[in-house]
Amino acid sequence: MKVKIVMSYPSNRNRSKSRPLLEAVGISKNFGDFVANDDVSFSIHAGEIHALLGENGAGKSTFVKIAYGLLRPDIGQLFWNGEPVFINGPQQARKLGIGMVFQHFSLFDALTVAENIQLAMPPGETMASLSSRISSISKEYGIGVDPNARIYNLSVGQQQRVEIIRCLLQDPKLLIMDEPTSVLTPQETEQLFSVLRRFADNGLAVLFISHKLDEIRALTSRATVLRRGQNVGSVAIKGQTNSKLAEMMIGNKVKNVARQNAPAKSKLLFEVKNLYRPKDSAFSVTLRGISIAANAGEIFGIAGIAGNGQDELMSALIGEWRGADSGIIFLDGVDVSQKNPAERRVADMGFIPEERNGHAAVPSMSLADNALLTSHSIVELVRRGVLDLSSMKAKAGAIVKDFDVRLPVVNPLASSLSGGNLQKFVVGREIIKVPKVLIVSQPTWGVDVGAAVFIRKAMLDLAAKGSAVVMISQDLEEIFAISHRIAVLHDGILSDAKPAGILTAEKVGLLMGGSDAVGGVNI
Amino acid sequence: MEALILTILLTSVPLIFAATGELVAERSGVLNLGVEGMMLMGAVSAFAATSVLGSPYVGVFAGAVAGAVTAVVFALFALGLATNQVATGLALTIFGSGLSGLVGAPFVGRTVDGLPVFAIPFLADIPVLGNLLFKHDIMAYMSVAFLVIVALFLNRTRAGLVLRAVGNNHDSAHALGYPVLLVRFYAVSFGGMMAGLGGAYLPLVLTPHWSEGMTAGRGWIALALVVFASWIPSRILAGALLFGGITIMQLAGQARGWTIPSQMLSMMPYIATILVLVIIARNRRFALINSPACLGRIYMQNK
Amino acid sequence: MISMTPRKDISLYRTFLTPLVAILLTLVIGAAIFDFLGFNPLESLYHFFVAPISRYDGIGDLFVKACPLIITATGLVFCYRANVWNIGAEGQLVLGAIFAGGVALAFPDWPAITLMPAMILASVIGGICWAMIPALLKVRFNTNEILVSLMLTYVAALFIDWLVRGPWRDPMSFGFPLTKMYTDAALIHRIEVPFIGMLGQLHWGVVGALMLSLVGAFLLSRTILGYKVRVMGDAPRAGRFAGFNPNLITIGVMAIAGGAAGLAGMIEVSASMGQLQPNVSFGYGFTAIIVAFLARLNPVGVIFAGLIVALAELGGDNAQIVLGMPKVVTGVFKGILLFMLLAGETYNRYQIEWRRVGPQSALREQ
Amino acid sequence: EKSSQVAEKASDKVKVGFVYLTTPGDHGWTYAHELGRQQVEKHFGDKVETSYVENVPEGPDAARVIRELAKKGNNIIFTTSFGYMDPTIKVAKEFPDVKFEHISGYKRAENVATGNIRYYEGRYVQGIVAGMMTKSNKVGYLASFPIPEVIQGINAFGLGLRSVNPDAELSIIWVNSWYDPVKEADAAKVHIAEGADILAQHTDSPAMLQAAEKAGIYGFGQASDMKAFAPKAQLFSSVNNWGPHYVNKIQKLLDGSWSTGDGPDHWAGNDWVGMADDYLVLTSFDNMPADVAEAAKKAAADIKSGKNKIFTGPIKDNSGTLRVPAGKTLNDGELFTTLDYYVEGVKGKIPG
Ligand SMILES: Nc1ncnc2c1ncn2[C@@H]1O[C@H](COP(=O)(O)OP(=O)(O)OP(=O)(O)O)[C@@H](O)[C@H]1O
Ligand SMILES: Nc1ncnc2c1ncn2[C@@H]1O[C@H](COP(=O)(O)OP(=O)(O)OP(=O)(O)O)[C@@H](O)[C@H]1O
Ligand SMILES: [Mg+2]
Ligand SMILES: [Mg+2]
Repeated sequence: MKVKIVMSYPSNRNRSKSRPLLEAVGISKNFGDFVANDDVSFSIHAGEIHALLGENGAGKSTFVKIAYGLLRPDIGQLFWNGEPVFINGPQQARKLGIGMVFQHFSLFDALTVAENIQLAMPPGETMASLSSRISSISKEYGIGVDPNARIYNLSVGQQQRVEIIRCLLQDPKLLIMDEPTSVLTPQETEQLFSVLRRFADNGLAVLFISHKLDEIRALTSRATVLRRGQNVGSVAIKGQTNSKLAEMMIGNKVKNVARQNAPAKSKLLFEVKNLYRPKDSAFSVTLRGISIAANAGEIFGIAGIAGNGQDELMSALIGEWRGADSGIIFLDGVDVSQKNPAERRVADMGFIPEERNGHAAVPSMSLADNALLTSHSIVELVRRGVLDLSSMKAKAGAIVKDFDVRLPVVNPLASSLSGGNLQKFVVGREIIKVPKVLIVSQPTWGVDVGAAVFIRKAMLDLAAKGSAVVMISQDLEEIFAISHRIAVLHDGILSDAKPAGILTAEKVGLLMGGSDAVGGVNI
Repeated sequence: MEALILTILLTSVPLIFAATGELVAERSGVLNLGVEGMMLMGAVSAFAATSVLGSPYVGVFAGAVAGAVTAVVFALFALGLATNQVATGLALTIFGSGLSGLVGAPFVGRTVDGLPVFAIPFLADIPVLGNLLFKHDIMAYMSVAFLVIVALFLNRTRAGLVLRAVGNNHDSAHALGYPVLLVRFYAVSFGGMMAGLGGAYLPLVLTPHWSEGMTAGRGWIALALVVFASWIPSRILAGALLFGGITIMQLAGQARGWTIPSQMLSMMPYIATILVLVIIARNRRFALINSPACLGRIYMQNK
Repeated sequence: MISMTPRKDISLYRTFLTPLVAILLTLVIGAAIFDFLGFNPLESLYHFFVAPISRYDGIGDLFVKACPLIITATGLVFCYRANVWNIGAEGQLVLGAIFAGGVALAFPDWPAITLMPAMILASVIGGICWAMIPALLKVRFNTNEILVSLMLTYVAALFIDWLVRGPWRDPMSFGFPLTKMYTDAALIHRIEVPFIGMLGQLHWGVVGALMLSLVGAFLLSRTILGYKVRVMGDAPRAGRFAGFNPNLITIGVMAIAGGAAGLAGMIEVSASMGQLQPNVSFGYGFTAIIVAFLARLNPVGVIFAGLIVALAELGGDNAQIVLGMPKVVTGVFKGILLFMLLAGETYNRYQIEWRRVGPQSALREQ
Repeated sequence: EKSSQVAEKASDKVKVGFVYLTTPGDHGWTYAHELGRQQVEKHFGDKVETSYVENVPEGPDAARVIRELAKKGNNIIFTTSFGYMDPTIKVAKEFPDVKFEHISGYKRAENVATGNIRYYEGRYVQGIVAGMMTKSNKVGYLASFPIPEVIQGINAFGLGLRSVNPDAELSIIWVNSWYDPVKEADAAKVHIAEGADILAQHTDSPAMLQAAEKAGIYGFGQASDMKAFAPKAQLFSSVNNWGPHYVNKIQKLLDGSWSTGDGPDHWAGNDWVGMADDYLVLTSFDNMPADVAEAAKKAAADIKSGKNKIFTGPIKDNSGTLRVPAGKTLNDGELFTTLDYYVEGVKGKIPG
């Protein structure tokens, strides 16, 4: 029997020598023949804000799902206040006092806010009493939502609030948050953090998962790092640098990418003139008068919080959505407004949408088939309508080799790749074509540090070769790291672009939050 | 006219049963195209049980059980093994038609005493209305009662909320700890029971016989009705009466010597369904709130 | 607790093995049913599956019976691959028969060399027209094609019924619901096989069916058209991203399925009936759905699947003649076969294992 | 294979095959044929060996099944539904040594004979009973398909009805099926709702009679005696009695005198026979006053004796046009080719 117990050192903030609130011993979990959690031991004390770190697929979500009773460990034991517990399901977890906000929301869009919350409450409470409790807790923490609104009418940020209120209403002793900040503005993030700090001051515990190391250092006191399903240690945050944490996560030193200065006077390659797109459903955003001008050799960053029109803008740029008018989108002077995605690729554009599974790639098809997805209009892989299977394989092989995609089997189904590896394939598939203009959205969303660095470097290299890159990202760190010019998308309006060097995170954050949205930023 | 309306009411009863059941299954996110097969199994079992045991009430029970058991076969494959729901539903219809024929072979040509009429005291004496509404067999009352119960269940109870939640987003329901497959299993079984009752109504009330394939497409009409009703229970009643009305009026028209070809009249319910499908499909907001977003989507339990 | 994990690849040997195992299981269950019904299981299986093809002409009849199924299912494969749930092939088949019949009846003087192509074209157009109703409604209004195509099946059946009883009825048929007999030029003839002679009723339509399946297989797996269909079915958003027009693909696959079904209707009438009558299809459109799934949505598989289902039908008749077994057994058989195949499909795509329930196994020895 | 061939040679039995449209059950069209087959077995005993195939759809499957029966060594094959006509002719060409008997069609060949029953004779008697019994003067009729034998039946009923009751009206509902109990029950209920107090049918299930029984009115059974289903409602049934026909034809085959016959009078076949030869049998007249029963018996006797040929002029159609002048009687051919109208007293118009 092999039980590894990691000693936990009480943090500065929490001096009590008491038993941990939640302790996990020797947790292992396999999916098929894949080991997602390998002998993980872990503990968290009352009053502590504890970070869980790790690359994509390191097993963070798996671990917290076990703690919440959604998954059963193959081996291992959980202790709650020192007592061994078997958590059979979320209901029981909630009864114990564990609340969870999921990485992917767990809301029902056809139902109202109150109904959504009711579903997570023990039965018996009337709707009226629940509604009033919702109002009072919204007031207490300063996060308001209308209990009668239906979820599909809410913005992503508001949906996040519903998730959080739903958790707080349960009076949890331990709050688990799986990447809660990915959809929030810096200001909203700060607001959330103050809620969590108040929470911890009341003697409750928070387990916080994020890829954003700055946030982790700002909020948490201790961090446990998972690597390939194993616990590689718990550390006090104080005195750690981002690069040290990253090194723990991926096991070797991370080289940061450096942005080159964009060529001073270069050719205008990609231009959007006054793009207008009416909303097509209750929960989409109207794009108003969007203009973009990206030069050769430049990365044009578009910051903004999710749900402010990114999806609408991206599909308009790809050509999945086309308005009635011509003269809106130009590639190197050629009007492509009425061209569909395949025709735009022929005109030498490349696209990387945010969602890899089912959008950028077909999960149920092999990589060779997926290689064809964005090059079928560029004849080399298709002859007179007939597929050239061997060229398709060769093409996929080249992408895999050049972009360091790690495969479980030869020519696997796209679904069998981990998120980061599939993202490298999807990015590689476009960059290898060296398009004149590359449009990307969230290129490193949910991708771990190592892969993110690789992908950012590939985009910078492409720009250095004279292409124009338009990057939509909600990750400010990423925007600042590689963009030459930055504009902010808020409520369907794009601010004027400014050189990255003269902008500050605060200023961009304010723009993202909606103040002073239309141009005229006073820097 | 009164007698004609009465006939329309009776013709509608099996549709109300089957469509109400299917509505519950669909609200939980499961598209079971095997209604016809389940109805046939219900019909043959009800008839056989009544014929052998002598009591039509036993027949009602047998029909319900047979429908539910047939639905469980569907559930085992479509839920347990996550098979394609459309194909599984079709398989169920083929299987149910064949099996009901096999089970029913010895009963072809026999007859039974159907369900007696049970007049509700006092109410039945109201002129006109009393005859139309309160002098029926027990199953006719049951069909409406079930419809009301299902409407209340879905909108007023927590279990109903959970069922709708499962149909709206099974991943979220799972994350909150609700047993998606179990909820769906119950919903599908209930749908089967109701289809079985709808089938049982044919030999127990409409005509005391068993013949192969005697449901003659009513299962498919029930499926259309659920869409017609846009997943709202109360509209099932209106829809069933409309469908039943067209069926009967087409016959009455002939009796009155209308010269429209009977085939054209027989087409009416099908064409009407298509029109309704188009009309409701155009109202997106409405569809979003009422149509189960996970309808027909495969959910896999992974623990 | 049952647990399913997606497989990382689709293996070739599993692709071939699972249908075989499914068929075997069906036979075992079938034998049990025969036994239960009081028939000798082995003898029954023999008369069901061996006797019908133990003669040359039986083999010919097998292909004839499979012919409309193979053609229709080949078309349906395209629909289902694209995630378009056309279950109204039965009606499309009827419309094909009507259109071809209209041509045959309107131009009785034409020679085969012009009449045949005209009928083929008409049947394909007829099937396509009928399939376009659900397709266009889906594209335009987002209606559910399952229900629309199904409803139209009933409309088609009533329509041909009206035609052959009304306007198209042969005045010399004394009121019987039949059109005039087709002229010889409108008939599909039997095949004279070298050395063997006539193989039962084997006709040229069968050759057409086999070729159609092979062409279908090539289109689906090796051409950009098939690729579009597959992408659109597996991940519609990725299809739009690739620049494929989802509406065109919906319309395209519906046209392929409708056209094929229509052709099947024409062949069935011209090869076997020689005139229109109220019943031109006997559930071929529905049985073809089973065939498509049995073939695991692969056009070449459709040939084998069509033959297997046809064999079950022939066997059903034979077992009835020889053993007095009720005809409905065939339906039960088909149902079970489809269930088994669907289960096999799950096995093919997912790694299935039983796990012991619960954390009781915690802290188990390693 | 071999042993069965040997067996075939060894026996000098006549093998007889039957093709049925549905499962025989215990009432209706196919059941009547099944009774005929049983009568054949009883009559010939060891000299014949019979077999049947049920549920054979009217299409290419029929040809295959008939061919299969021929291959299995049957000497004479009865195909018992109209839709088997062309398949029978087609297969018969391939088996010149086998005799075929098609029921209810009109196409013949060297080795294909046809046969049918004069159902309309019974319906004339039904019309008389209905005309005398109806109080509402509304009579409902369920019809299957508008083919000659059904039109003949409707018109014969109408003639009988009007012969005793000039105010009575017959309304027709086409069910478009031979056997669909639910739809037949619905149609019967509609007739009742529309005021009919007597029902008749040219469809095969007892559903209509049961509906009549429930509503407390009267009706006529069809093809086989349906009294068991509706003891209080059945006035009488016209029963198809195929046994004599089958026995007759098989006997002729044994004698070597089997022939197809031909000639202009044989529209419905070599054997178009009716009440005179007991091929159509009326069951006992129940649930009716004595005078009505008397009138019915007299009408039946007149038909049997040939005194009443039913379709004898003057006959007007339901728009009042004189179709058959006084004194003229429609011959068999005309019964098939000229009856494209309803006679007086029948509402509506023949569909199609
Ligand atoms: N239900 C599942 N079935 C099979 N494999 C799974 C399942 N869930 C997770 N995995 C595997 O386990 C690995 C760990 O997943 P997990 O979601 O815990 O990672 P994570 O650390 O949360 O990553 P991320 O940072 O991307 O959220 C995944 O890469 C995947 O390979
Ligand atoms: N529910 C599931 N069932 C089976 N396999 C799963 C499941 N969820 C994830 N996987 C497998 O896990 C791997 C990737 O999972 P996952 O999406 O968690 O990766 P990731 O690195 O976290 O990427 P992402 O950031 O996109 O979430 C793939 O092999 C996928 O097949
Ligand atoms: Mg993940
Ligand atoms: Mg995660």
